Amino acid sequence: MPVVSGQTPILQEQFIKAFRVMLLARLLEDKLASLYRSGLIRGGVFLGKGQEALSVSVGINLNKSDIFAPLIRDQAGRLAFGDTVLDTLRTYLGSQLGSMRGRDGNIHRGRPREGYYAMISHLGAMIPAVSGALLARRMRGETGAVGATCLGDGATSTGAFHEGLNAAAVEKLPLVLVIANNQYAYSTPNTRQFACDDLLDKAIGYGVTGHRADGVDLESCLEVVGAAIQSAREGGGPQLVVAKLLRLVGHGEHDDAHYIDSAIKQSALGRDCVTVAEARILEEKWATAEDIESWKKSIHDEIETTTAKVRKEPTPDPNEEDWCAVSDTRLVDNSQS
Amino acid sequence: MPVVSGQTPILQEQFIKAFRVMLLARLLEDKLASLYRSGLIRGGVFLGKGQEALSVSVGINLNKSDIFAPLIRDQAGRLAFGDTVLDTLRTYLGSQLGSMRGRDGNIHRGRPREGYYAMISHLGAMIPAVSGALLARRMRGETGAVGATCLGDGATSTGAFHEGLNAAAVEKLPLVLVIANNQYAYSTPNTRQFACDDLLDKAIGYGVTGHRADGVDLESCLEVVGAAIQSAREGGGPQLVVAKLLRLVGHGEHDDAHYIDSAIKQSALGRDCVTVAEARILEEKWATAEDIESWKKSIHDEIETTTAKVRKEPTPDPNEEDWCAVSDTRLVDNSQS
Amino acid sequence: MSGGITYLEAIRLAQAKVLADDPRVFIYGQDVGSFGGAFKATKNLAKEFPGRVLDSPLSEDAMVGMAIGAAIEGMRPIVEMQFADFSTCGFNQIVNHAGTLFYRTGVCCPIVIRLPSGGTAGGGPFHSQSMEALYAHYPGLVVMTPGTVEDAYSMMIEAVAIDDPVIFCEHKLLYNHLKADALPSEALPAGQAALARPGRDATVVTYGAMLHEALAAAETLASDGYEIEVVDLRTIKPIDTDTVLGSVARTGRLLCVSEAWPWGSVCAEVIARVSSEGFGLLDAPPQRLNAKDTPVPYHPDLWSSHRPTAAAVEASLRELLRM
Amino acid sequence: MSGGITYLEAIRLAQAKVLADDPRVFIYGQDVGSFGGAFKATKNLAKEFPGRVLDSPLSEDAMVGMAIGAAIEGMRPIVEMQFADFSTCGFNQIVNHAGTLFYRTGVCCPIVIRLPSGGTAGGGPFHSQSMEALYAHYPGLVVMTPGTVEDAYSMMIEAVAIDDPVIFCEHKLLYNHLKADALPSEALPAGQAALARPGRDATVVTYGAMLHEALAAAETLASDGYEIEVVDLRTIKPIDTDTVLGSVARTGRLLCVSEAWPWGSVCAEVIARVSSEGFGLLDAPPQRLNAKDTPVPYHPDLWSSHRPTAAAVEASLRELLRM
Ligand SMILES: Cc1ncc(C[n+]2csc(CCOP(=O)(O)OP(=O)(O)O)c2C)c(N)n1
Ligand SMILES: Cc1ncc(C[n+]2csc(CCOP(=O)(O)OP(=O)(O)O)c2C)c(N)n1
Ligand SMILES: [Mg+2]
Ligand SMILES: [Mg+2]
Repeated sequence: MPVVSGQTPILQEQFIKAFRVMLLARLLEDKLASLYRSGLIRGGVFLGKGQEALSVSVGINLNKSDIFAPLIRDQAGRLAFGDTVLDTLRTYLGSQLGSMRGRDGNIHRGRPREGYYAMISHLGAMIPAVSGALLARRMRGETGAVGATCLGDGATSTGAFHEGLNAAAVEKLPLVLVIANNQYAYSTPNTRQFACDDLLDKAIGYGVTGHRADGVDLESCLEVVGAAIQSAREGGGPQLVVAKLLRLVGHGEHDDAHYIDSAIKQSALGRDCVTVAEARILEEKWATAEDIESWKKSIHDEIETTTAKVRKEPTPDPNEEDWCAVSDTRLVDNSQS
Repeated sequence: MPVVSGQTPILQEQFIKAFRVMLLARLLEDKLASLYRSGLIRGGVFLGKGQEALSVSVGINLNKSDIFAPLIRDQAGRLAFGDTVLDTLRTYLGSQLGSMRGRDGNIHRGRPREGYYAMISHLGAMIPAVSGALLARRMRGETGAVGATCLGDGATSTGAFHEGLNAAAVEKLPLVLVIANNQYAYSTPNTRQFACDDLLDKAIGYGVTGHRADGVDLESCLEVVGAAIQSAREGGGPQLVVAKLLRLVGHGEHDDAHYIDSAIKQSALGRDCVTVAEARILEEKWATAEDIESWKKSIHDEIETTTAKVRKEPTPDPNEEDWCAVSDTRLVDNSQS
Repeated sequence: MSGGITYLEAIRLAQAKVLADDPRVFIYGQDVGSFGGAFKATKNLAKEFPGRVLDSPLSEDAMVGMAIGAAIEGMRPIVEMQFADFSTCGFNQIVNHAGTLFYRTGVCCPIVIRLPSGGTAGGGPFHSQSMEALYAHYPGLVVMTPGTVEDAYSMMIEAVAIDDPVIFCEHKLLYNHLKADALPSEALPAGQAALARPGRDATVVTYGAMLHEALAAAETLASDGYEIEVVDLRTIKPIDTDTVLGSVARTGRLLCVSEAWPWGSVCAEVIARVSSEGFGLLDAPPQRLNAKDTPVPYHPDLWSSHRPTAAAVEASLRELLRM
Repeated sequence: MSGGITYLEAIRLAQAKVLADDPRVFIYGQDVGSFGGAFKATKNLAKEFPGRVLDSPLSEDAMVGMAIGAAIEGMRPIVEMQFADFSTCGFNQIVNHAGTLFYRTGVCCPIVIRLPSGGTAGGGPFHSQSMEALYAHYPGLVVMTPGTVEDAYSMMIEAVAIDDPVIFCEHKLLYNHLKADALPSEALPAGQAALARPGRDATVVTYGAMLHEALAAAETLASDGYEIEVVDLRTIKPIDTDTVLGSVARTGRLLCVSEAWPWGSVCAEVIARVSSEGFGLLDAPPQRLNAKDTPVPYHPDLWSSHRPTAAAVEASLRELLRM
């Protein structure tokens, strides 16, 4: 199966737009890291540093009417799809006003009604959910929508990945599966995770189209992911995108990632996609260093103001909690716990 | 990944030996079917009619010290690996003297201590078990053994298949996975089961060697499966064998298989591997029609005598049953049920 | 048990009705399409409702995951497991995705998962399981266990109407043996237990196929002058504790019967509730009767000793009545 | 809780000991190798025991399936789930393959599956679950729930020695907080409960992290002159019913406490047994205290109301003592 390489020429506007979302994600995650270090965020903090180019390319190429199920490292994709600094901070800081109301946190946030699905931790599980949503749309005669979800190299070893992608392929659903092969699953290297030469080799076995992107090059990501989403939209069935890159942080903020091979860090994979994109902008003279500084400044200000605001917001009150896991109150089990 | 085509010339002896096991399996299954029809077998009866050539090729190419986890349609492979007419009938007829002692039945029989694993119904589940056994052998420094297990086209859609084959590939274990693509999973055709052109296309995605056999041609099956087992034995890692064929009976004896496309029945896939092998033997003058008749006769006699014997054997006595699911009697739960 | 409509046919007709009445409903599962399902519970539905009864790949995890996504989009999928036993392969999606969606996100997950449950002669360890207690333990799921033809029909219709995930445990032993003259026009709502037989000497709380073993035992004991009350839970999550307590208040004696394994079964839960909340109502120790704590054996002679039978229920009741 | 050896270190040392003593033992799981595991329960073991502590792919079903095959071949694998919650993805192999092997074939399945269990502040719905009741419901599995550093050590060693599959539920909250001065040289055998605190006014039956909430509550009530007996089950399948009954015989009052969801939990099972087998011993209705019947909430303030705490145990006990 041929590896499709995108045709559409990257527009300066799209590059800049994507870059600014990457900056927002990067600075927001820096803030989350510092809030975590100062003990203001409880539970884990899992960041996508180094994966912004690929992630933003997914969110930015989707329409509001599409479906997006982001995963662990998709702060950039989330923001591009419509998630906000406000709701991100509310969820991490456990504000009662956040979309998860303190019931779930961090990367598990979402607004399913708006097509922005809230991941469960069990990796691979969102693939069939997005596929089922697309099946539903088709049954109702709604066409033109696509569903995208992201995955890591480790998650390709789950049965959920296999069953979900296969079922989507059988139904020829407009599913775009974007795999960020950041070389490790927590501490486990690719060599202990799979034996194929390239994760893209899996495409043919599912009868889906495979696409390769350069995970540290924003232009490549925008182009390849854009092409994949386009083919899905046009009825090409499931599309598998694989990009190699490196996460430039620990698995979570508790992890120093000492296990990452320094040779890989020194390699092309180890480049920071934000720095690379910034250099490209300056080189192309699409913006000046001053422009970029001012963007960072305004992003910084937005994050600081929002953080201050959210930190004053109420946290969930257990006494107000209805402790009800079903929506139909007639069906609440009356066991005394 | 190149499809390995075996090198060893098929010997008349091996062909005849395999053919006689196929005859034994065929006539034994005919007997099981009639016992089922006359109500003497309780529960389901699932036969491998039409799949004997592929199945026997697995069992016959394994050594006693190897591991074999047969599946639904492997009566021939089981007999070739050392299962007996006696234990088969004991298990189907629920004799207390059978290896499963009436606790489990039919295709779920086995003697794990002898490397002959007893399948659980959940498809795909035996793949990691055989792999783990091979891992154990390697850890103990025991080399040269291989493990084989069989699977249908439908079972390739399970998460267990994916996780099991991937884990075996990562460990480069001597696992031989033989897929009998009989075009249907119960009533579900390949078109509703997977979207790749050929199940062999999955091999590259796992980084394992793929082999294609003609499921109705005994020579092809013996040669290809033999080669696959040989490469596994020599350290080539997991081997995936795919053969197309057709089951010439219902999914179970309760099923008339009306859903099977008559075009497929008429096609080359619809040929009966036993008839084809018999014709080949006569054409090659490896044996005469009289020889074959006498083989059938003695097989028939063995089956009849054994059936008569087993029908007189005791069935399990619930009052003798210890109702103990753990081996350590100190750890039996004393709840009164 | 005269009459013409079987328990299985009631389930098929209920699915036909919801497909006809509600465009959001579709059926997804192995061999449910033109083949009509392993037990024929969807016979002819694919023809009657083109494009709405879909054969799935052999992928329980994906089957449930797909249903969840469709439900988020406003559909009302019914997933058929070929046997309840195979739902272990879709377990994660059921308990961790369907079961948590509403609590976490406020979005409902109206899916129905049909589990052909329970033992049959020769079924063996992997085609006989009663998994209701597993699903009841997890929050966020409704677990139905119809024991009559009427309930099989009305509860299936209600299961599809409910906005929460429903685990629908239908008993294979009742599929073709249990018959009714007509389908019900009205029914008790989900979550309410039924008084299957009134009595005053002892209460048997049960559900599913065991309902009929209990009724048979009650009939036998009636000839000895004992009046046994039989409560059919119908839904085991939630449990209608009030009806159970009401019955025990009348009889003072409780026997709970379930085909499931003992540890943590419906029997344990019901006895715990009655002991905690109705301790004073009990004139004798509450008793339970479950299957043996081993895999369900293949051989019919072993199986019939593994599961509670009318004879076993009768024996337990006589013991309870002596206490 | 002075002293130096943590609950987590005890588990690590126990694994080091069995690796050293028994060549059949190996460890398989995600990141358990040179990284030493998500919680560091296998720290340095890969270096100390080359080739016997293996990183697995992200595949719970395969992890357990591989362990079963290795066990059939005579090995003693220890499988580490990164969190108990993810064992749902290996559920089928655990309950249907490991749990049935001995009964069906007569071949033992000596595997240990380590489940980092229970809630921690900020853990949320998928990193906080207590799954012991699920595994206890299925036949063929032994389920251990150590609540002390000493038991974490001795029960892990015994788990590996046992010829049957053992689900080893270790509580994450105790990993680093709970400390002991020394490792035990001897211990109660598996299947026996321990009298964690003697008393005469009421019995609290519990296990795992809840043991410490119960002991704290008992301590508080002691200052009011109440003598609360605390029974630590240690193993929840099998349950040491005799020890529980013995304690209830002394106190006449029972409160069962578990961090798991209520329906079908250890509390339900224990109360059902005491009510059935020790009805006459009870001077008051047996009571239970479980987590709320919802997913485990992420926010620490919600979480601390979702799970039973010492304060909640104390309140329940005061109520029970008034009955
Ligand atoms: C089924 C399952 N098993 C284990 C985990 C625990 N876990 C969380 S993230 C992670 C590593 C994921 O690696 P990868 O898929 O490569 O994504 P990455 O973290 O590298 O972005 C693991 C093992 C999980 N979330 N789900
Ligand atoms: C996990 C699981 N789901 C469902 C079933 C029920 N089932 C038994 S055989 C079968 C069809 C298998 O088809 P295939 O793998 O092609 O093997 P074949 O029967 O064609 O030899 C199904 C669905 C099962 N055994 N396991
Ligand atoms: Mg990764
Ligand atoms: Mg098939």
